[in-house]
Amino acid sequence: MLLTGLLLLPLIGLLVILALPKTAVTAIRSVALLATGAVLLLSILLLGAFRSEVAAMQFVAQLPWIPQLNVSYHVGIDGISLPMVLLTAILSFLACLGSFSIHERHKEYFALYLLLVIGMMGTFLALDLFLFYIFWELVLVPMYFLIGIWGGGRREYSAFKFFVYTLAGSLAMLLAILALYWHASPRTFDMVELARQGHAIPLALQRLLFLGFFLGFAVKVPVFPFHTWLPDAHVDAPTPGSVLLAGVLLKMGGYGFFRLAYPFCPDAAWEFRWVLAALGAINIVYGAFVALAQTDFKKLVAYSSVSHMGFVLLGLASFTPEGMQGALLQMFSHGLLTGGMFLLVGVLYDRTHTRELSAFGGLGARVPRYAGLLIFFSLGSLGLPGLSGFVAEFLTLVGAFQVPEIRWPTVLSLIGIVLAAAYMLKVIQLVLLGPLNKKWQALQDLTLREWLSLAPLVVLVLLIGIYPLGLLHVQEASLQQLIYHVTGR
Amino acid sequence: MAVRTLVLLAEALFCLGVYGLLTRRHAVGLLLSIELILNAAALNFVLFSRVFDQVAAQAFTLFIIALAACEAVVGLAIIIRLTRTAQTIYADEATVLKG
Amino acid sequence: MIMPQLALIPAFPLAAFAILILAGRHLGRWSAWLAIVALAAALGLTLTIWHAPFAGQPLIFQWTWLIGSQPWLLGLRVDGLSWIMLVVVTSIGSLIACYSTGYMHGDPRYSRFFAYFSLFCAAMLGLALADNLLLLFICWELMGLCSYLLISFWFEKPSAAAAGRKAFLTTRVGDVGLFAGILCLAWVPHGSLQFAALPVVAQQVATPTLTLISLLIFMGAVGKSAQFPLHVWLPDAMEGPTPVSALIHAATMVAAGVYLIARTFPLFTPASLHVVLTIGLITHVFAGTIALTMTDIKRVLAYSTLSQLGLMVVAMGIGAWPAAMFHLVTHAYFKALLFLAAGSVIHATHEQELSKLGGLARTMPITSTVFLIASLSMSGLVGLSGFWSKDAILLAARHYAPWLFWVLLGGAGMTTAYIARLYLRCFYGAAAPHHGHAPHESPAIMSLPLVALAVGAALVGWIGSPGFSPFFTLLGVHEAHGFDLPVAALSTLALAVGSTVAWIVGFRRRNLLPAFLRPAGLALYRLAAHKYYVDELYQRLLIHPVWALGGLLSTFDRVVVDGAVNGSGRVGAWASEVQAWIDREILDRCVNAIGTTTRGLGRVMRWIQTGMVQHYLLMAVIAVVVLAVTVR
Amino acid sequence: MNTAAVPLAILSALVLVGALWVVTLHNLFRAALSLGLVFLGIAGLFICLGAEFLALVQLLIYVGAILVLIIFAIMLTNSWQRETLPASRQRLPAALAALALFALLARATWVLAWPAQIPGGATRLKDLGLVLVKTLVLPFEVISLIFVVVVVGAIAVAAPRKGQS
Repeated sequence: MLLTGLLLLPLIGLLVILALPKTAVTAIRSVALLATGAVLLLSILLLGAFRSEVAAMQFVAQLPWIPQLNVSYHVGIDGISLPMVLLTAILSFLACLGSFSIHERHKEYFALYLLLVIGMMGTFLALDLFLFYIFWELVLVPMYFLIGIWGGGRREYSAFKFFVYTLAGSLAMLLAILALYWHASPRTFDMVELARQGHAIPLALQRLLFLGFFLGFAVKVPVFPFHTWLPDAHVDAPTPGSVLLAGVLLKMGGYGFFRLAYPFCPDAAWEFRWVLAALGAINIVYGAFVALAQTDFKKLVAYSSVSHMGFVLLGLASFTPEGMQGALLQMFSHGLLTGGMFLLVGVLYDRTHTRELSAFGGLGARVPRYAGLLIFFSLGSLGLPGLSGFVAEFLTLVGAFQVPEIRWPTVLSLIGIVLAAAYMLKVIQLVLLGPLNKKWQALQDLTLREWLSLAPLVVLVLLIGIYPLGLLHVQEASLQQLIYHVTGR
Repeated sequence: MAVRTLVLLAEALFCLGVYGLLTRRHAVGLLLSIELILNAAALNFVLFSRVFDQVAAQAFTLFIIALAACEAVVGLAIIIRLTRTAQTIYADEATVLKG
Repeated sequence: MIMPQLALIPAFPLAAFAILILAGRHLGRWSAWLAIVALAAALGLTLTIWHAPFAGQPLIFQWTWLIGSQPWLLGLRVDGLSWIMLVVVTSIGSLIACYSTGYMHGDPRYSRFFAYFSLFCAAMLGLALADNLLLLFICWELMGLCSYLLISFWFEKPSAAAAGRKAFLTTRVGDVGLFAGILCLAWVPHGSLQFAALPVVAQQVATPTLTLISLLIFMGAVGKSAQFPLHVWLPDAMEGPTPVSALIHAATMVAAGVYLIARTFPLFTPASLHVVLTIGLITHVFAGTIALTMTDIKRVLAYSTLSQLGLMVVAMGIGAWPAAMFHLVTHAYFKALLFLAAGSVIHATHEQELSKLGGLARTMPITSTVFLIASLSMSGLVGLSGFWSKDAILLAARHYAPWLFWVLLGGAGMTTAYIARLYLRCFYGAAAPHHGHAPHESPAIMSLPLVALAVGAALVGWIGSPGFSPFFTLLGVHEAHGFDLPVAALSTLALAVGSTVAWIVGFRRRNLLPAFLRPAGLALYRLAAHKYYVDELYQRLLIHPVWALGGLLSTFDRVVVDGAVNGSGRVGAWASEVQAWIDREILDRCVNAIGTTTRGLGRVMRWIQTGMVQHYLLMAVIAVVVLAVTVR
Repeated sequence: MNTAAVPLAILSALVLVGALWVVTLHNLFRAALSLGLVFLGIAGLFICLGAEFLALVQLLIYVGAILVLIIFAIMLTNSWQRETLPASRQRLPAALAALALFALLARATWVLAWPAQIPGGATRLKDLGLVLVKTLVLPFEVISLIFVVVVVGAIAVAAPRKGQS
């Protein structure tokens, strides 16, 4: 019931917005904010009611939908999806607050926005592959319009690239899903049931299935060399779009590995772990190097996402409790940190209408609060202990390092840590330090609304950095079960 | 004989109503034709109520009269509306439905 | 003994940081006092638990931080070693904080300075208290952050901003080594991150692995303590405010590397100790020579710090870790004092070029006196702190290898030479012309800490002097070395020679070299004055290539990877062009035929669809009739 | 031909003629008046069939209310001033269709066996009332609901919109 509420609340908000006249901007904004706020509240309730010692699905709701195909409306959460649901709820609320700077076509914007929220939530809640695929694809449509209509720069190109690229990946996934469906006996889209049959699938088929899933998720994560849609989409998306894109959409890829690829083709996943680790290391180092060379603020943050998501792959490849915990935590932490970074870029862009790093300089003296937050999130991104990024990266690396097969990729990815510091300090230096650029003499510091949309992220990043146990306990049981499922250990 | 005659009378009334409905160009004319059709039905109801000794049929006549009143009111409202907006009261000049 | 209140020691400055960062703007000058009180409270708390370390019973407080296949504990631990560090950090820290209230007076980011200062102290105290490598690493990184923030404190100056970044990145290279060491240590069989477990680990693990681990850990120390290959950041770090240089870049943080080696000393194998010794020796000599040529007060002191840290690392390398720790403590006092006195000079004259200073002994008597005390202490005048600690190292070196003893003795002479040169040129000779007001003694709030530190710099060595050595008791070492007269005599001789040379060459500007050696001497001087071109070398060999690689990969990303995507898009577009032709020319014809037919039908139907209700009605009636007739 | 058939025949003729006028007269006002004639005839027939109450209602509502309403509408829309209406273009097909329909219905009626005489007697008003509130209570209520809807709807449709005079 609670989970259905997570889907229904934004839907109700969407319907109300559709019924409101175009000109009632304040009402539209408040309805969207209320809907996402209610989702946030509900997900916090969920966290309170969640029993972390249970590895199985909780709050399950199941209704037959297309009985002829054995398709049902089937939702539930476990320790793997709960953090993602929380992340989605938090970021959609904060990005909704950040959406107040949208100046045109409010009604369409917020309607699409809520549709996006439904899609993201549904992806993390669905326990039926059919439903999962619908939600997965549902996300694309509003995001396409958000980038294409409210974006900047080459927005049509970027939106189209994003759409086609992701869709192409999803098709591979769809093939895998259908193959799974035909292979299962009795035919079913039930993810729990399919996971139970995972080991029964012949290895050759598992490899193919894994490849299909991999392509679908690799585009989303994104994994090198499928990442080039990401900088374009990020740069041209409106700020809230970038926040959700980096904060949630990328996580859908990582989540896919946890929820689909690993349970359904466990033996293939075990076999391919070194590939994942190698790609993860490449992501980390390559993304960091490319980020180092960027001159556009948003592009730099986008490539830093590529680098950071590499840790997710590395952790996933380890099949150790530490590594998997780290990978999942990295997804959560990266969502918070990059969300904050993009919000900050957006704040600056709203005021100056440029994202060229070299156009700034010395803002630290003019806008101290902004500077403080930018430094905070940069430090989080470069993995400063005490903030969430460090915990996640530490766990990932510790977990990956103990597996002999993937030790060298792990060692390689240590370079990424130095490079992360290099590009993040470059940002700080170019934007905040040095003599003040005369052009920005009258720059305004953070407004209350911007401050409100960032403060919760700061608190969460600190909280996870200092006391990660809370979240780790939530994830532990389900991850242990997953590891046991795949490795038998 | 009388029963059959009266039934035939009602049928004639009905067909005249249909004819009016098809030919009247004035909207009020249409309304008049519809009243004819309704009255034909009412006549039949009363006749059969007597023939088959069913009181309920008469009740239905009452309903018909009531509905006729309703229909007249709504029809007239529409006509007044039409004269105001479309500046026409001729049914075949209001061709919004034309494909 | 379990004591949760241990957490309070770093918590005081941490709380001060939190308050200052959030509400510092409204506190004004009270922000300084908040920081001082917090540090003083930490000092007080440290002093109240003195009995436990002396009794050899460590105080411990542990909690679970992470979970995985095993719980990852963090913990605090007070034993002799950490207690010493705590006392050093809190005492020097609070004195420097007092001093800073005067030095930073009127700065627009006054409270921000004390916020960072408090955070640094919290991190340093946490590092000293850490009972395992993980917490140590966390605090280690936080210190690096504070160092970065404080070096770049006056970030409007591009050089300060660049220096901060350089410091952070250079130390980060070392930190990655330390991190890798931690990873290895966590997953070797029987591995553990707890310091208490390290001796056991050292027995269980194979020697090559152990060498690797210890060298990786040493890499962290090299970065933080600015040892030879990674030393380049420390001189640049002098861009920060002088109290920061005193606390972080002289007394405490840079010494953390030495502390780390002392903590993990059981892991070091003979092979890795050789590396440690080599690195330390190179740094000691090489930084000393550079210090002889520098003309900026703070840079002389910075290279002097490098050299002294090198000396400590040498002591570590020969296995004399208690002596190294001893030197760490005495060095903390006298070097902090030197920096603060230099800061006092800079504060008074707004000048830090040696050529523009001189004759300050008359106008700044207190500063001049304490500077002399600190210099003599560092040079190792018998009875002062520096003497005792340097003596301990020299003794150990003599036991290790005679050649090392002589090299270190030469180093001691060099130390005296550069500090005497600095002192003489700064405080004696002709007074340099000053713009504006004449130099004056610093206010009491700055000079009182100077005096207090001077007492420390003079006397703190006595805790490790032969015959009375609570210091070594604290470290649990009982092989107290005796007083060795020849060593003491030789080191005094080195002091005398060094100061004489400084007087003649450095102060009176006489060239003592014979004529035929002068070109060589000049070349050597140039080499040292340019810091052996290490910065330039790194720029060429490391930094440029990394940036170039970034640019290259970025282009690769845009042209090749994205090009492949767009290319496949283009191929798809081309294929669809072909298909479009087929569609247009063949399929469309068929479709169009259907379309035309439909349209014709539609035209007929359109005639029927008049839109007139009566028309439709007529149709309906006819239809009814037709149906009634036909359908039976 | 018995005596009872005489009023029936007269009334029938009245109704037929009236109806013919209603659909054929060009002057709408006169057509409306002819409709009154039809109503009167029907009411007479009701009396002959022993449904006096219904006859009364027929007179009251149809003649008294609906017809008056229609005449008002004709006057309001000024239609009565136009003496002749342009003839409809589908009079012939409509007449043919209507005749065909009548032929169809008449044929169906003709072949059925009808009782020779209309049974005598009158409906008791009490029975009618009982039927209304017992067996047919639901349609009765629905009708009342429809009234409300009609009233509201008529006002909404006919009321002048904002911006219109």
